[in-house]
Amino acid sequence: MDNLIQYAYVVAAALFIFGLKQLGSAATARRGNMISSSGMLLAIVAALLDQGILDYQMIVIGMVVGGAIGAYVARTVEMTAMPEMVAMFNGFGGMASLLVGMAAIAPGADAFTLTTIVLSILIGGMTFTGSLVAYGKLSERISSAAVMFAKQQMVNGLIVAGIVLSGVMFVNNPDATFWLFLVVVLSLAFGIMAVIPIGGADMPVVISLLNSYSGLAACAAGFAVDNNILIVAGSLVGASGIILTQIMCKAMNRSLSNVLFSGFGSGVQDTTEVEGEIKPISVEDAYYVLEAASSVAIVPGYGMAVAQAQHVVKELTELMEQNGAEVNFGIHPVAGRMPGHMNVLLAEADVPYDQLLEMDDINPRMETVDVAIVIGANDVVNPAARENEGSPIYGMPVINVDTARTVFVLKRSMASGFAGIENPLFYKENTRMLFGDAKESIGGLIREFS
Amino acid sequence: MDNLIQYAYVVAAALFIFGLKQLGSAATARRGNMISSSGMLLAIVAALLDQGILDYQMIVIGMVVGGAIGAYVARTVEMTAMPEMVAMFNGFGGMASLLVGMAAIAPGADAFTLTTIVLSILIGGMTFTGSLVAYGKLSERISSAAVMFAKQQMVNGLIVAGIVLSGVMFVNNPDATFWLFLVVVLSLAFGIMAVIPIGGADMPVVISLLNSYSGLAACAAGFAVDNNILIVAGSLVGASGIILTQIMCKAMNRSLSNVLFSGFGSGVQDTTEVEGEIKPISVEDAYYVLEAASSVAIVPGYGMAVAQAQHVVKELTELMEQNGAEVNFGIHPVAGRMPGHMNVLLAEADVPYDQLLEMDDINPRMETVDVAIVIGANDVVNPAARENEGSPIYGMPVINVDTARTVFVLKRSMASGFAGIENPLFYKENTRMLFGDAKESIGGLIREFS
Amino acid sequence: MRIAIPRETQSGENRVPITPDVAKKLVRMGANLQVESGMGTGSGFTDEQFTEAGATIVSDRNELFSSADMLLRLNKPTAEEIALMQRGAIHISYLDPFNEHALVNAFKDAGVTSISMEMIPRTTRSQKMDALSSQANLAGYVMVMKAASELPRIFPMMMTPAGTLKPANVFVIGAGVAGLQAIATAKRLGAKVTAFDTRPVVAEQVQSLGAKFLEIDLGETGETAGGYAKELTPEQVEKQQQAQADIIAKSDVVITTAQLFGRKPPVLITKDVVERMAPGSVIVDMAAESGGNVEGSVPGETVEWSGVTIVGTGNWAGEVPRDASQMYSSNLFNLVEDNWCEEKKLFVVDFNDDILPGCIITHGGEITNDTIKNIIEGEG
Amino acid sequence: MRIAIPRETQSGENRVPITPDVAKKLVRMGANLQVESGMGTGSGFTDEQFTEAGATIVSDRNELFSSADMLLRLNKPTAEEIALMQRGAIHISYLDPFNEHALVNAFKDAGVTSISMEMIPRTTRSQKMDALSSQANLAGYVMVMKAASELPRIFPMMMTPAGTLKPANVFVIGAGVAGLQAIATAKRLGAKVTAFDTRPVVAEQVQSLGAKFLEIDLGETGETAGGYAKELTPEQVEKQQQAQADIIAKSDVVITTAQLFGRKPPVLITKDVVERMAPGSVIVDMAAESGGNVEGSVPGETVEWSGVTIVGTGNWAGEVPRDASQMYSSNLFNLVEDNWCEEKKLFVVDFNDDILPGCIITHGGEITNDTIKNIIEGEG
Amino acid sequence: MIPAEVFLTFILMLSIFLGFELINKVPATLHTPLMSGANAISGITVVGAIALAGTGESDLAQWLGFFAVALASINVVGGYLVTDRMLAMFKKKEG
Amino acid sequence: MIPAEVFLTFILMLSIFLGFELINKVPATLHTPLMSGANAISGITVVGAIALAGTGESDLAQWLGFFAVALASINVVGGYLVTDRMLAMFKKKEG
Ligand SMILES: NC(=O)c1ccc[n+]([C@@H]2O[C@H](COP(=O)([O-])OP(=O)(O)OC[C@H]3O[C@@H](n4cnc5c(N)ncnc54)[C@H](OP(=O)(O)O)[C@@H]3O)[C@@H](O)[C@H]2O)c1
Ligand SMILES: NC(=O)c1ccc[n+]([C@@H]2O[C@H](COP(=O)([O-])OP(=O)(O)OC[C@H]3O[C@@H](n4cnc5c(N)ncnc54)[C@H](OP(=O)(O)O)[C@@H]3O)[C@@H](O)[C@H]2O)c1
Ligand SMILES: NC(=O)c1ccc[n+]([C@@H]2O[C@H](COP(=O)([O-])OP(=O)(O)OC[C@H]3O[C@@H](n4cnc5c(N)ncnc54)[C@H](O)[C@@H]3O)[C@@H](O)[C@H]2O)c1
Ligand SMILES: NC(=O)c1ccc[n+]([C@@H]2O[C@H](COP(=O)([O-])OP(=O)(O)OC[C@H]3O[C@@H](n4cnc5c(N)ncnc54)[C@H](O)[C@@H]3O)[C@@H](O)[C@H]2O)c1
Repeated sequence: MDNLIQYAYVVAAALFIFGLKQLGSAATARRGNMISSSGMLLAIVAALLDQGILDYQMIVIGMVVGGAIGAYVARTVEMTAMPEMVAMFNGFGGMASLLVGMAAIAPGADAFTLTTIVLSILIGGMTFTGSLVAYGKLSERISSAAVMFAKQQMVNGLIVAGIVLSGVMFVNNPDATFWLFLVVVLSLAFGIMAVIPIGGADMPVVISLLNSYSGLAACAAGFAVDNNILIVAGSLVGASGIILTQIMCKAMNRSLSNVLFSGFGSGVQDTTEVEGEIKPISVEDAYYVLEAASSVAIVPGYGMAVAQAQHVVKELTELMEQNGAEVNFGIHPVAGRMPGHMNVLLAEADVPYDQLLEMDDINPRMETVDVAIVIGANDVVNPAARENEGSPIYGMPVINVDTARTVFVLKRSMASGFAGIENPLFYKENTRMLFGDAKESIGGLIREFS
Repeated sequence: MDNLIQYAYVVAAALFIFGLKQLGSAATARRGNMISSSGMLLAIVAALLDQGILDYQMIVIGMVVGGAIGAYVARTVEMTAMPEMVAMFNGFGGMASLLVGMAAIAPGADAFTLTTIVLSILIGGMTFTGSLVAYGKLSERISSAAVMFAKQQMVNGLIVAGIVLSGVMFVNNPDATFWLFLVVVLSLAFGIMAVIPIGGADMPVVISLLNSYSGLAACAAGFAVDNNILIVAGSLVGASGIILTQIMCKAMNRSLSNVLFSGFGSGVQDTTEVEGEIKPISVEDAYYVLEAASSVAIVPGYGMAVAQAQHVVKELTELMEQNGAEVNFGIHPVAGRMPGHMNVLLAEADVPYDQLLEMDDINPRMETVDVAIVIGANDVVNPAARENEGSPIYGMPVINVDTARTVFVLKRSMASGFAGIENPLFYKENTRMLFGDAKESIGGLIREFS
Repeated sequence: MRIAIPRETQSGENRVPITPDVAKKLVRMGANLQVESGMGTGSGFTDEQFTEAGATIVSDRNELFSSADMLLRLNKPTAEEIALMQRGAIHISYLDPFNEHALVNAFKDAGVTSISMEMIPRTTRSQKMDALSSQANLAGYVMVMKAASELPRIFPMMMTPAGTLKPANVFVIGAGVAGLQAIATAKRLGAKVTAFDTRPVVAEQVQSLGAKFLEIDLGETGETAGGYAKELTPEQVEKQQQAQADIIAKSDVVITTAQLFGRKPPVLITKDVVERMAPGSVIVDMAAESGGNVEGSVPGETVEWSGVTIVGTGNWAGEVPRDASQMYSSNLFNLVEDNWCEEKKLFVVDFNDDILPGCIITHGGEITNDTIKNIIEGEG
Repeated sequence: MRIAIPRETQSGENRVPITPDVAKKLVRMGANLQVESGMGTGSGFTDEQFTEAGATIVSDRNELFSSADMLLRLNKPTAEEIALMQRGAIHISYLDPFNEHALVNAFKDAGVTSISMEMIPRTTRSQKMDALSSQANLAGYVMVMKAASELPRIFPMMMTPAGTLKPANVFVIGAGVAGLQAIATAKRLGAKVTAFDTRPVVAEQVQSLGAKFLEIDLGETGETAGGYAKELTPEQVEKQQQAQADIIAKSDVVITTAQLFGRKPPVLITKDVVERMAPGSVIVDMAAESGGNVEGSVPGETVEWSGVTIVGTGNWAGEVPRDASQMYSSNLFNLVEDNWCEEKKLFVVDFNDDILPGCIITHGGEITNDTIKNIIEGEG
Repeated sequence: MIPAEVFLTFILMLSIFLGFELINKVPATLHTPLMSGANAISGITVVGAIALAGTGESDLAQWLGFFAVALASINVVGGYLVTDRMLAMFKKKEG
Repeated sequence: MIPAEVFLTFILMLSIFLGFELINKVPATLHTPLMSGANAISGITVVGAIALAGTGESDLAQWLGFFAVALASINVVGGYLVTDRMLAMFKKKEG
């Protein structure tokens, strides 16, 4: 019987894996969720058949109560409130791991088990409070602004040190419950401290990260109670959650550490204007940003002509439109090397005329544009014409791509354009350089849109 | 110490996985191989540290002799002889598993262990002889033709039955060495029988499959000697080998069973002409075929115009050319709905004029074409004009795509073209239908070429 | 077989029925080719080129006609020319048999086998002989070029430092062979093209060239078995006129190609619609010579009406005589080759062929084509 | 400020210096706009349109000239017209100051401030006023259309049941503004285009339009600071002629746009090369009016030489007068607006501006432009 | 005998790799449901909790187990249902 | 105590999934080196063989182990070296 249970776990784990895989593609996602949930059912049934179980009453009550609450909430929650709901559920999962960890403390446990117990309490606890804070911020029950105070970093340092210390103490004296409770309390505190300095807009990333943590907590709990399925499922969730978090950060064009620690920093540092630096971006990362963009402005220049990239540009446009984005072209009157150069090429590629906007039409709406893609243009998007009185092109109207949320500049090098002058656009905070032949870069983007 | 060894195995397995992953991309493949080999080194060192080892002499001699032979052969083998070398190495791996399985027989082993021992002997044995036959065929030491004889199927059936029987007998009487040797002999025989009916051209697929088997053999041996690293590495190789085999079959536009059993069948069946059937193909599979093609003819028709697919066609052309293929267009004089319809579109997409061949120029070279891609054309590639005197278009010259090795027909349905007549091309042996809007199908192909 | 190629005499006709390349092929097939001196001048072919191809140059036109077993020509003959021919000779050219009843009767009476290039059936297999299509195709290109020369604007859009030039709006009525090529050419030049045709299947063809199709619900329309448009009822024509008026008024260029095989083309643009167009706009009326789709168009001329230029010069393919000759002579050659008897080196008139019988108008002193026969006898 | 727009009197000139749209903008800026009656006819603009725009229609041409503070024009004036103007008036038009020395002196003596549209410097910022570019751009398009009308063939490739028509081979010499547009237009129409220019940077620009660039090694060539081509040495011209001869002989259409600002254009195609071309081929010589790149081209006319048509009609942009007027008048407006004083409602002649000084030829009774001054005084 | 921890570490390592491979290259539109679905899986703790809640070994452990079961059940049931709702909506939008 | 077979089955299952995920979508040019590299890994039997060859438990087992070690070593060393040679050639072709 016991062996059978174990093999059932193997099957359940396979179902989780299969389910996760199918969740990754729109066509099969719903089926994937079903498969994963049937894995869960199997695992629970197997667990219930365990012959060590002497008393089913508590279990059944717990499951019925929990299940009913979960089902009720899931059914009734507003569509718009889903993200905070996920945060809440996640917190409960973390708490469960904390409790399992505590319950697993048995006299005479070895150091390994005790360590895993501490880990499951620590990770479970911080997942719990962190998720609650995230829930609060998202549902606006607490201010969604990043909360910062002086010495925040020091306080956090102290908490971490406290956790380590009390953890070590507990493992060495498993009977000293004081240390155990210190671990619990500090873990809960740490979850709060870690999330409050992060702004509401970054919460999805935080939830994803906490989700990964709750997986790790389950995994740690699995080690504590010596249960394979917990380890497998937990580490799957842990690993996939981390990846997902990374992807989400990339889609926001930020790094994970930037998301997590920007709050910490800004409370202390004072902001000094720095000369910008060049930030290259890879095709893959550019794709993540475009994939999430809902309005895109393409500004072509002579480089598009040199690369003969008009056909791929057209295709990229179509793909982005299929992805739900609004795409327009901003045509500067002197773009290219002859009047109407861009028109010739874009007409060749069959870009509809009404997608081509004159400079004066596109500039006012540039601020609402998520991503401006500058394809081999340089002089015609040079903000020096607006900002730098000393510039030889000062006063020439240009396309103000720098006012868009994000700017991608596709060119091969840092070389200047026809007018032979430096372009401060390339150094702006919101600019990313996608180096390479424009046709190849765009070809790469097309391939990412699959 | 023993635990340390085990954790070393964990690391070694991680290195294998990482290495395999990197082997999958051209840029990192060589590094991947290094990583994987360092994993192997680690595993071997760990194994040597095992405290159960009493006598290093045999081990060292074995390793030195084996390593020297391997290194010598690998260094000196001709580039062109690599595939057969891989087959040979693979066979040795299989043999090793067989030997390990035999050596693992210990008095008092339980049924599970015995079963895994039988499996490791069986799989290892057939891998060994199968690989040797593959080696022989590839190096032309034995005839590379498919060897077939009457009652082949019956003989094979007998062998399989014998293996099962003797295996079961052995598990039940582990002391009766007769059954053991019967298993060994029959396994070896089965390896030979399985590979001789397969033609030399299909050997790469067979080697890939045998490679997968040798992984499984190692895995079975791992169960037999209760060793994790063997299981992990073996099952990795087993699973990835199967996938690789599948991919290779697809690239040859055949199914695995077709590769393995076509030989068996043809010795017995007599060939009767059957009315062909429609064979649809997926974008992915079409990609594998195109990826391997070195000469491609594109025949566009009215459907390309309807789908406005000219730009994507051009891009696909470029990708195939970058992939080393020679691509030409065959333009039928009445393709489309107005004279020069295809010219207008292809010029718009900037296809160079010298890639456009008239019907009379492309027909003679069609036989040397690996893949003819018919894009929304129908009447102009209808072989009935050549073959069927009753056809209303009999006598009209058409582009003879059916003489190419493989034909892909891209259209949305089985609907007929302008002339409203059936097209026997769609039912030919070498034709694959890629259903869907031409632009989307080609877009899909482009995405596969990444 | 003695095949004669007389010079085309119609004024402004620069095309030739046979080019030196095709002449060579005919000679190789075994024909005895007689070419009238100066025949190729209009398209820039010299007599020497024909001599090199193996043809004999003949200066005496009467001699040429009376000695020929077969004549390959472009335009219809005069009655005098028919009188010169031998009984049993074969005469291949455009004939316009629906209207040229006297000519048909002359052929019948002279016992000449007359083959009309217009009557080549429109099957997939006969396309290589279909001169109507090959010439209409060139006409589509030429009409756009004509319009571009007349228009005081350019076709493509241009966004320049001196402001944005909007693309020209081009509206094409009738998207048969000529209409489609006109659409394609205007599109290529960067114009914004819309088109209309009564045959609903054409919508997809128009879109396949990247142009817009104007949807007008005319009720039941359709095409004949031969692929030609059916004639509209007067109400339908009225409806079409109205539905098109607005788009025409906003167009810079309108090209009409709406013909009805063998019948007078419908008037699709009336004067009041022309008046609504901006001055400087251009209308090209392909059908001007056979009656015109546009009120006010003058056959053979370019006229102005309330500031709008109406081009009705006709003989469109003749504007690019070299290519037009090449295509027409290929069509002729394909027709001859298809009915050539290798051994006897003869053009065989076989009424069991799937193409030929449809385009033979008279043979052996009879009108063999039923449609024509019915029309002529019905009237006579 | 009283701004006068007289009618253009040059024969065949249909462009107008100011369109009603631009007139409206000038009036809104505070100008008192005087338009000669019938000024817009050539481009299809009526007097009413100008009245609506807020201009006054004046019939007396003398009155118009003598009362104006500023004249906006297209072509250079006559000596008599200059005599009519007030001292201190401003006259903006094409002037051809390198050649029209008498005119420049007349301006100087009359104390009129003359501004030459040709002399607008070619900086990035001044492009919106650069009439040479805007008109050359249209010229590029028009020249191709001209060639297409003259050619007895079509431009695009067509694979048809009646055989394959090869694409026309087009060779463009000089890939400046006009040359590039000619390349683009011919490419659009489906021709096979090759181009050559002495400035090596242009190769990439030609390729960016999908055309081929002919590589000729001429040794040291280059461009002036202003972006114009340097004059070649006689040996270099010789070398170029030879290297181009073969490709010209094989071309169906050759378009020459090789000009040298202020100097006589080099002869790039000699008669013997023309003779090597196939009969029916077409050469368009953009520079015909200022001396010609082609031996045998006649300014203002289309002539034939050994079967080759040589088009030298000139005033290319004038063939599409409506678009040409729109662009030229935008250029003028941008120039005026750039130097307009909001408060005083005046055009301010400021010698510290970065654009204006370069194109003022005479001011306050002096020749202010150094280059011109040197040339005229050197000769006088 | 190889201790269980070794196996568990193996399993951990493999699961992590597998998690990586599975999630790479998922389209952005699926990020949220994927996260939610993964979150439901992390409720697997319920299995561990069941064992503890049912042992009856010590009162404290059992009560802890009980709460763990309840909380984890919320996570599991709520997680799967919410994911399904999201995906259902998603499908409608596609169709 | 959970028996080792359970763990091993888990490991088998995970490895198979992982193998699938790793190899999917590998370009055709890499098929042969990949096969060869995987083949080298399958020489891991050497580890099992080492244990057997060194036990000295029975003469037969030890000899079998010895041969297994030798054969597997050929597989391992030859396999890695051949793969490396292929990939080196590959790189040259690319560059
Ligand atoms: N429109 C006209 O009539 C006309 C005529 C003459 C001059 N101009 C002048 O030309 C300029 C036009 O501005 P613009 O922004 O279009 O062009 P631009 O300022 O000349 O910049 C073009 C940029 O494209 C990049 N590029 C070139 N080839 C590329 C390739 N294959 N892939 C990707 N990038 C490539 C170049 O950078 P990398 O080298 O780093 O790739 C270059 O910086 C203006 O200064 C205008 O005054 C215009
Ligand atoms: N060239 C001329 O001047 C001219 C003029 C008039 C008529 N024709 C006639 O037209 C025919 C030309 O032959 P053809 O082979 O070019 O065309 P066709 O025989 O008409 O076949 C076109 C095929 O394209 C497919 N198709 C349509 N839309 C598609 C889309 N969006 N994506 C993919 N496939 C699509 C259709 O099949 P599905 O519906 O299954 O997709 C159809 O079978 C000849 O019969 C010729 O005689 C030619
Ligand atoms: N079988 C073949 O392969 C073959 C060969 C040649 C042509 N065709 C087909 O035959 C058809 C007719 O060709 P055509 O160009 O010689 O025809 P056409 O010259 O007789 O007519 C020109 C076009 O005008 C249209 N038209 C008629 N009345 C109209 C009206 N009132 N308003 C708008 N449009 C009107 C017709 O539908 C036709 O498309 C075409 O579709 C062509 O593709 C087929
Ligand atoms: N700064 C700006 O933004 C700006 C504005 C307008 C024009 N331009 C540039 O100025 C350049 C010249 O413009 P343009 O068209 O007015 O010049 P142009 O009319 O003076 O000359 C036409 C072309 O002929 C070429 N040429 C001269 N001699 C030749 C010969 N022997 N053989 C072949 N070609 C010869 C020239 O190089 C030039 O390209 C262009 O490159 C244009 O892009 C720049």
